[in-house]
Amino acid sequence: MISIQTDDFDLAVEYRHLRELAGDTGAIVTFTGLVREFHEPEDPAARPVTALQLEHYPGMTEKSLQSIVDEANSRWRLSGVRVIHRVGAMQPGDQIVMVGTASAHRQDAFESAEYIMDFLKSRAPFWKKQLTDAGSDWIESRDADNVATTRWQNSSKN
Amino acid sequence: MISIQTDDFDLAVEYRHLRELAGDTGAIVTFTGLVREFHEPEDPAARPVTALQLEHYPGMTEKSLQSIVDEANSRWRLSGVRVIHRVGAMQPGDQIVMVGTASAHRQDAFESAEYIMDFLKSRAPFWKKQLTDAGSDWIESRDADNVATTRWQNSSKN
Amino acid sequence: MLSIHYFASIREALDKDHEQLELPESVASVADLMRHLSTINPLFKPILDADRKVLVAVNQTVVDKDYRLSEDDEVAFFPPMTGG
Amino acid sequence: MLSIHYFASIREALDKDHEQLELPESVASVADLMRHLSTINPLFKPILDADRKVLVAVNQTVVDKDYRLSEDDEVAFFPPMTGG
Repeated sequence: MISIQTDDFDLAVEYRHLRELAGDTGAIVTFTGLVREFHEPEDPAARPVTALQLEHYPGMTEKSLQSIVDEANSRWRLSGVRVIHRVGAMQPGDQIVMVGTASAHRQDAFESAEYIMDFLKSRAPFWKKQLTDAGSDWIESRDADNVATTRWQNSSKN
Repeated sequence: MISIQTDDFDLAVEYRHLRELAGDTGAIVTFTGLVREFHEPEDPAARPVTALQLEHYPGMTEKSLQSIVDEANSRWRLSGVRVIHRVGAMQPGDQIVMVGTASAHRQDAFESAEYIMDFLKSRAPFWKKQLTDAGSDWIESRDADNVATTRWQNSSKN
Repeated sequence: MLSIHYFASIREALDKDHEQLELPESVASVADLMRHLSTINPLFKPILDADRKVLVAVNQTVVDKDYRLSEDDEVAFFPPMTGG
Repeated sequence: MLSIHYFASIREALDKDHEQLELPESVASVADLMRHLSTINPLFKPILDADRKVLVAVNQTVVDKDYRLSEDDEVAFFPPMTGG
């Protein structure tokens, strides 16, 4: 199940749902992304982020996430997948995103969660704008995120 | 922090602790292992597990887990690591193990959690005995688990 | 009628998030449309000239610049995505 | 005095989890100790003869069979580990 929402989410509730799903689940992996105070801590001129604004493309965002989840379901044997992505205004430390996967086997749960996050980062229409005391700017896509998806091209699991 | 315990654990509590740790955490990964009803579902003669008994080597188990966590901390930049492994009697659906990792970057959080699970599976002194209506037997180590650790030999991250 | 959407930094640069446009005869591909928009809106030109990357989606799927447009397509322009 | 621990299926086969043993003069390595134990305890022989793998830890670290034992070592015998 996929949700795009302004509200915060509760990992415990989502974990409980994944655990209650039918199937002989042996492994549940959750990934949670939090708003960082320093997006590029290596930059000595970086200033602490005071707020983050998350924009999306209603309709296309849901479609993109669904096709990423569908592809994960075709590559790995999963008993459950949960994706929540928040939009709107957030602050450092806030939860932005969660991906949860349940499977009989740990490798399937781990790989599918990583796969979904890799594609969600650079293939789903979300954009982040950060506010610091020096003003506001759009966060640029990281090269590392753009290449992260390429590692899945030659590794169909089954 | 590492715990070997007979009691169940609460993922929500562990997640909250990882989130509250100092450091500009951007990513938290949790892995939870559950007791499966069929350890080898491919085996047509397999019978449903009614109970699982988990034995360990007090002292050595803690040492083994600590050295696995120490190695993970030296390979990846982590702001927090949590490992809980239960021992004693459990039933299908029960939580056996959890690994939680927190980091500035998602790749570090994912890889370190997988690393810890791979080594925990075949290098920490735990043994599982399963009960079915046909009797009890010790679960044999899976070849896949024994080779899973080899993939980390040539991939020091930093 | 084309429906055109702008997001994030591009939306801000154009100071609009959406417009409707009769598909001109001269416009066949996405690249044609981008040239056309630059002609009719001076704010659009620096967006295309800049070395920053502009992505285009048609009917909510990312497409190449040589994608052929149809009447009633939903077109969107946006910078590289930064989810997660 | 060697302190010897047995776990899991090996503990069950021997029907004991622990014993103390004066290190015999003939025993230098772990392999020597295994031969010695087989001699003094008939239950031990099938464990070593079986094609199942037996792991050995000395002072809570897994070692090879040619590891040299010292007086007061803590030795443990167990099957391959199955955590998680």
